[in-house]
Amino acid sequence: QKVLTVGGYGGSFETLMKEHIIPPFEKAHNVTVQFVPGNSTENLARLQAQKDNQEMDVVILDDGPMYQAVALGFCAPLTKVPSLPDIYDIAKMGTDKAIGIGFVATGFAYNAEMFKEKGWAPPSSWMDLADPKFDQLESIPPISNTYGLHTLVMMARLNGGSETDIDPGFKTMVDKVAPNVLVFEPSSGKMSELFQNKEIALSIWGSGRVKALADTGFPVKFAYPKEGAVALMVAACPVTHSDVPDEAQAFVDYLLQPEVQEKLAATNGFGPTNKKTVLPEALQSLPYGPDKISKLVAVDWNVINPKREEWTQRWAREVER
Amino acid sequence: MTRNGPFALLFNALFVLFMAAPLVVVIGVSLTPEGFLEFPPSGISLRWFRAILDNPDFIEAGWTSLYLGVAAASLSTALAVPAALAIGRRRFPGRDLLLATFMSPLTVPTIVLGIAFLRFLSQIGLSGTFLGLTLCHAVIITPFILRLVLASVTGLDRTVEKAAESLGASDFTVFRRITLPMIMPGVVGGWVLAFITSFDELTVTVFIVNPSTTTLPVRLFNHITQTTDPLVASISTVVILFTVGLMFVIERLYGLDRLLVGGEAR
Amino acid sequence: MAPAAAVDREARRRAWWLCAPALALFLALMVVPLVMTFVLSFHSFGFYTGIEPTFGLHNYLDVLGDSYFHEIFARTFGIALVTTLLCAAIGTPEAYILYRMRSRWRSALLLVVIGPLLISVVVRTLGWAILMGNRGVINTALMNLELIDRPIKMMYTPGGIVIALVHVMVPFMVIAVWAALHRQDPATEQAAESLGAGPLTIFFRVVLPQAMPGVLSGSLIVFSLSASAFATPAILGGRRVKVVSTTVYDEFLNTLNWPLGAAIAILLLVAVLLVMVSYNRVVERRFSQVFG
Amino acid sequence: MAFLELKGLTKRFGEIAAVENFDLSVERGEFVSLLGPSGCGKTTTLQMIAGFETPSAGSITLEGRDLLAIKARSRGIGIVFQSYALFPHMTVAQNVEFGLEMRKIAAPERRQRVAEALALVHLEALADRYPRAMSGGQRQRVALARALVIRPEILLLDEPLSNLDAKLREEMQLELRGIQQRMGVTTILVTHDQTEAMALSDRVAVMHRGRLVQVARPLEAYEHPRSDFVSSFLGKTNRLEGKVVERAGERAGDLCRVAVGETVFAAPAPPPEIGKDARPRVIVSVRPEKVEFRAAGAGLVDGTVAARIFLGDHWLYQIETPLGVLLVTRQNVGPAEVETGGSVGLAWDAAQVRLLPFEETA
Amino acid sequence: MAFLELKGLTKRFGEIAAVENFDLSVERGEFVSLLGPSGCGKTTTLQMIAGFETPSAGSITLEGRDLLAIKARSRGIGIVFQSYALFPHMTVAQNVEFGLEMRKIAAPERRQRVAEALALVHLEALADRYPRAMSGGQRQRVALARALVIRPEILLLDEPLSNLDAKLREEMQLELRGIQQRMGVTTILVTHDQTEAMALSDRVAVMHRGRLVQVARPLEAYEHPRSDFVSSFLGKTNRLEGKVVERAGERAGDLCRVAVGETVFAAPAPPPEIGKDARPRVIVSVRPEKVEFRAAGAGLVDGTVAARIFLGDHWLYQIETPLGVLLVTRQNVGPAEVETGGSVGLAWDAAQVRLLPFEETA
Ligand SMILES: Nc1ncnc2c1ncn2[C@@H]1O[C@H](COP(=O)(O)OP(=O)(O)OP(=O)(O)O)[C@@H](O)[C@H]1O
Ligand SMILES: Nc1ncnc2c1ncn2[C@@H]1O[C@H](COP(=O)(O)OP(=O)(O)OP(=O)(O)O)[C@@H](O)[C@H]1O
Ligand SMILES: NCCCCNCCCN
Ligand SMILES: [Mg+2]
Ligand SMILES: [Mg+2]
Repeated sequence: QKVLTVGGYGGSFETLMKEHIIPPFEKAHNVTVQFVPGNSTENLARLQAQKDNQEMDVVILDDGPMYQAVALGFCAPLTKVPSLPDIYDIAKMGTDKAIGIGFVATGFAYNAEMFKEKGWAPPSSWMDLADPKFDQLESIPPISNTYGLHTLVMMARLNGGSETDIDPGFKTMVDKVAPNVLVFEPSSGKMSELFQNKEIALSIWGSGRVKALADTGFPVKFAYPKEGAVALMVAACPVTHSDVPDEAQAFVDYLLQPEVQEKLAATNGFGPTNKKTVLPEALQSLPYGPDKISKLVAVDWNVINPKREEWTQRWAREVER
Repeated sequence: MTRNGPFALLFNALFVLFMAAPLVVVIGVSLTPEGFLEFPPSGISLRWFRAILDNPDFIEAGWTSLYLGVAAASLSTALAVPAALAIGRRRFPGRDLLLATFMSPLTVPTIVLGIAFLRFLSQIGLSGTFLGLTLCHAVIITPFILRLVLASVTGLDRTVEKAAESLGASDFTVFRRITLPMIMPGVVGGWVLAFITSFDELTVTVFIVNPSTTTLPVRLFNHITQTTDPLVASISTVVILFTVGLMFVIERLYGLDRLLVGGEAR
Repeated sequence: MAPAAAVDREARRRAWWLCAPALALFLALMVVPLVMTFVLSFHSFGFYTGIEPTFGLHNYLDVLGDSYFHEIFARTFGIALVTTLLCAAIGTPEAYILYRMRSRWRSALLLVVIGPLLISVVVRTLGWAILMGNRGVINTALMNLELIDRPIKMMYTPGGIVIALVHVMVPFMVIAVWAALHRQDPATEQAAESLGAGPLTIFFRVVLPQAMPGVLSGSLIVFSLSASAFATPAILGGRRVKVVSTTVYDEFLNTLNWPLGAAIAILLLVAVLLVMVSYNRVVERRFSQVFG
Repeated sequence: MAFLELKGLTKRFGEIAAVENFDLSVERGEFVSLLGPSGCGKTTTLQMIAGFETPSAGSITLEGRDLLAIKARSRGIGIVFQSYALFPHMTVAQNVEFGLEMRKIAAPERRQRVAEALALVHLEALADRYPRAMSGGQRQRVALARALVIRPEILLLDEPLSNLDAKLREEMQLELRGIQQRMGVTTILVTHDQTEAMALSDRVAVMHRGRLVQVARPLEAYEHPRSDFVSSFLGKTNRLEGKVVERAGERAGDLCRVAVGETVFAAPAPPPEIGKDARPRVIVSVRPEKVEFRAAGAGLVDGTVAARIFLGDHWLYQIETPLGVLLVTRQNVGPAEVETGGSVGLAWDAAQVRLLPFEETA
Repeated sequence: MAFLELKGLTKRFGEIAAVENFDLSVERGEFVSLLGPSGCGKTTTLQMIAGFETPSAGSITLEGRDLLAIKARSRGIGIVFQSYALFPHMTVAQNVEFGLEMRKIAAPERRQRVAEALALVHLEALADRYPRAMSGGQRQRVALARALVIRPEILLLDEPLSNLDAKLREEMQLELRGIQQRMGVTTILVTHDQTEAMALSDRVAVMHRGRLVQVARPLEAYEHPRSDFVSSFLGKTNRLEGKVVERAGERAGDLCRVAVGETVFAAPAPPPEIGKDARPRVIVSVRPEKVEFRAAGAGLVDGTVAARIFLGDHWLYQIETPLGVLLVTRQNVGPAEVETGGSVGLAWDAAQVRLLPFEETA
């Protein structure tokens, strides 16, 4: 029997895939689907390691790493994806080799109980990160993580810079934000642990993550910054040199089907990229529908990606000191 | 034997506290009735142990680790015993080099090894396969077995083998009937130690597994990089108990103190 | 009659044959991959081009000429050094205490000593994280006792890494010292006592000097393992407290600049080997006179 | 009152009594050997005197002072261990100096006393060697110098010679005795070698299963053993099971008659230990060197020479007799007295026969 | 042609010649001991016979067959090692049975022969014990049974008794000799204990620094040592450095005169090894048991009794004389002949004096 190997996030995403999304596909296409859990960077590294002998047939990454995967030639063109016309243009990523399967908003996660105890108002502006009252009570993912990169870009934009003029971003991060940061934590697991141990009260995080943690009963809440939450896309692509290319294309298409998109929304808090998806009332708060989607702030990956290595070096040397 | 003074006993108590603390904390956390990490636990509940049963992935990974440990430890033992016999009792050119090679996994940083394995295995198409994992683990755990077997080989009275030979036994008969039974405690001790090492290996393994060969430590690591909940603690507790159980086996078969002293013989 | 030389050759060949299977495994899975890594370290990398099989020393020059990496190497070796010293300071007396302990207790204690060695790093570090956090068990206890009013920061500091590393490494020290203690004649302690020495004098003047080779070889193991440790600094150090191995990990997994990562890894390997070899030299010179 | 006095000394390890109810008085300057088979409690006794084991019962006094109240390190006892227990990381001089340092003796005096001690054991030339680079006999002498330099009141020696080979052992025995006599230090030597004990000591204390069975001068112990065990342990003997058949008067020197099988011969009057039975069973012991050859028929018993074994300075004859195989030794002077296979008569002076309380086996 | 023949046997380890140019013929059924100090090459010689070391030169033949062409496991030689080398994981019976299994002997016969072998060494009752639960003497006998059960043509014993304590060693010596004689097996024993060698063997082969220095019957070797080394190694002797001052005729039995210091006395004619010098320097050796006491002034030399040491079956006297301290032994019969401090004369039969080629030290 054919085996289709899919790389994607671990944790609740993996559970959802294995329990609810993969089985119907296996039945319909008579294949066995293997799921390789790992965060975006790990799976990207895996693609590079196995360049000549790819193990994965489909990979699901954050948009930033996905741009890089495309650039490095790990992704095959989307040739047999009939749902393409139903997808928001913003989710098409300006390439025919990868496609967004969900929107996540990058914004604040905060411990509502701790905020109430201290009598603090919920965070509302990106610049709240610089508020001295959060000294050592913040965590921001590092630049290798998309949330961290978004933070840097937003800091640049709010302080007179932009993707093309990143210096003000670094300056603000180094001078005002970094001192408040307990740890630059890339791992979502550690991030939830930090919340649970009450080590931190506030972090920059994805709406999906916050939903997952809140679902355990922990009093964490997501807040949209008034300057706008940044759009983060979860993207998928078929991997080059697959031995089951048809199934790979079919799987990407499958991920874009409204019923699958709804499941992704319900469990992981991904806003649908397929316009035809209809969400129930309870999920309306997600990045959903043309209005909300258009309000999300987008970053320019075409500018960012070539600079990313340089920024990463600066981040390591200046911010993470 | 002289007894330790009160100062020594106090030192010892603090030492034990230090060594046991993180493990005790993990066991404590595993007993929480809550949905998140909490220490000391607000109550006692086996909820998170029951939860293990609801996570077949972990159980499956546990089995993989078990099979992998058995396969790697057995392979490595099969290779290390003859090598130990040669190195332990013969002087020959290249002996020190061989020994250094077999001990090198202890000195080469594990991260370097992990990456080297990953690249090499994917080149030869063994990446993520059980065979590939077994070979890599066999390399990593060889020093542990070799040290123990070497210790029992060097402690072995050669005249016993000469006696057997003088009675007409062929080389193979000497090995099977005399040498092997005599070094058996070292071999078994080495096997168990190697098994535990393989069973708990993370740094290298994380690079070279794939979903069908994910081991328990990798599964745990992946889990805590995504979410942290008391499930990690309860599974860890099971691992701790399992390891402690195995160490009792060593204590019975070989003696932990011999394991330590013997382990030092080169 | 078989001339002796032929027999020796035969014996040598047999020895090599016995080692051959293990050697084959090591050549295939240890030597070849390491050589591949070595070669990789001379290649170059571009964001859009990936790894290019050029051949140059630029990666090494980048690392050696950058104060950022100097700092990381310095921190790594600093952590390894402090860890080694603490392990010696804790492990040596503990080994002696164990050595003097009655055998029933000793078995139980050995279990405690080597336990951490055998339990997954994930589990151990999880425990330390719970203990050492700002709101962790230790800080909470200290604050409840009103010994401190602000938490002592242990997580994400080199100090926290050292504590957790000592925890994993101290068994190696205890093992090495314990073995050395077993090689010494217990009657030397009695001899010293009969000559009028008190317990501390016996320990420092008679036991410790004899156990010194054990302490030194233990230090070597602890140092090299600490210098290349990955999981503990990765989990307990956070992003700020970078050490060489976590940097290698970043280069491989985040930046994807493998050639640079390989160069750093090779430099780490070389540095560790250098320290070990020169240390061995010194130790051998110092002790060959006394212990044969 | 004696110099060193052990009274009712007992040491139990769990169930096992390693030493039981041990009484011994040692005079100042005396050389006493503790002698006995392996495991009889010799080392344990020494360790209690040294202070490394605490007695389960009993007392040890030195010139009337209670030694048990004093810590091992303050007892001022010199010890030489079987393994020598030299400090391997110190030179010979440093080894010897150690005890003086512990006594906070000033450096110039220390140096002088170390030099003296090394001279005593003829090791001046090796002061700066490490122990590892010395032979067994040399190490043994360093250990002795180290123990003696602190001018101990008592010197304890635990099988100091048993690691040496036969020839060296004999040399060291002479040296040891010479040094002990020159220093006049009270000495207790532990050994399981009866010749060594007899050669060196003023008195031997024979131990058996944790108990002291006889303390006496060597000649006395050899010639008048108090039990079958002592008799057999101290040198070769012809041990016969017999019966007193005719008791004479009870005064010492009175003769009685004993029967071994069919053979009846004279012996000194049975000692009091043998009891008052009319015809008590006894062990009859006659030393091989006390047996004389006679013409066949002219001795107390006849036999055939089963073997004649040359042992250098003496011959050992095994003679088959109705009493069993009897051993006879003869100093190697002139030609052998009897030939293998020949018939001889054996005789012995009645005064050389020893009657001992009956025991099943020695 | 001899049964076992070693010719020009040499073994070099790198530079060191452990055994050099060793010639020895052993008759069928003979018991020969290899005797010599530690490191002289005894074990190496035995290992070459057994097949565990390959000679660098020389030949070994058994009844004319070249033994070196045969592998150790096919030589059919029984060996008993100093450490016994019992198989610790097998019972006594299994240990003994092993060699028979290797010979593919059927089970019933095996059982019978094991039983016989165990009976021979009196261990029937312990057949199912494991070696660790046995005493040294018992283990030694298991090792012997295991070597003998295969009915070896040659039995090699490498210091089989040196781990036993004095008393047990003497017992085992008698037993070993008895068994060897009953079985009639050709035996080579390695030992460094001269008494043991003399007690057990038909001939002793004395080795020194890898070379065979004398092979002879024990009495011959003791009484007529060919060198200073052999003389000193085989038992105590009074070793004096002297000079031949008057040579008599060259026929055996002729007397000559030697001077040691001022003292001049008669001795047998110097042996040919001493050479043709007119007044050659020689080593004069007189055994302590050959020295007789005389009244002061009535002997060859006068002296004072420095010490009188009781050694059980004999006394050892140290007499200070102008020749140095002379040793005299006397069998322990009757009271001591001279008192410490007394003056005595010493004399010896000229025929008991041995003249040996001069060497700086033995
Ligand atoms: N620490 C101990 N625990 C238990 N039993 C002991 C201990 N030390 C000695 N014994 C036992 O006490 C008895 C006497 O031992 P000890 O060492 O005094 O004998 P020894 O006469 O010196 O023997 P050897 O000649 O073999 O040295 C032995 O049966 C021994 O097993
Ligand atoms: N394998 C070897 N390599 C190098 N030298 C050796 C080896 N075996 C023995 N020798 C040397 O050969 C010499 C003779 O050794 P051998 O063991 O035959 O002596 P031995 O007479 O049996 O002594 P001992 O009485 O101590 O057992 C010694 O100098 C020894 O060091
Ligand atoms: N539950 C999966 C959510 C995916 C969001 N992206 C995570 C980016 C961190 N690497
Ligand atoms: Mg003892
Ligand atoms: Mg030998």
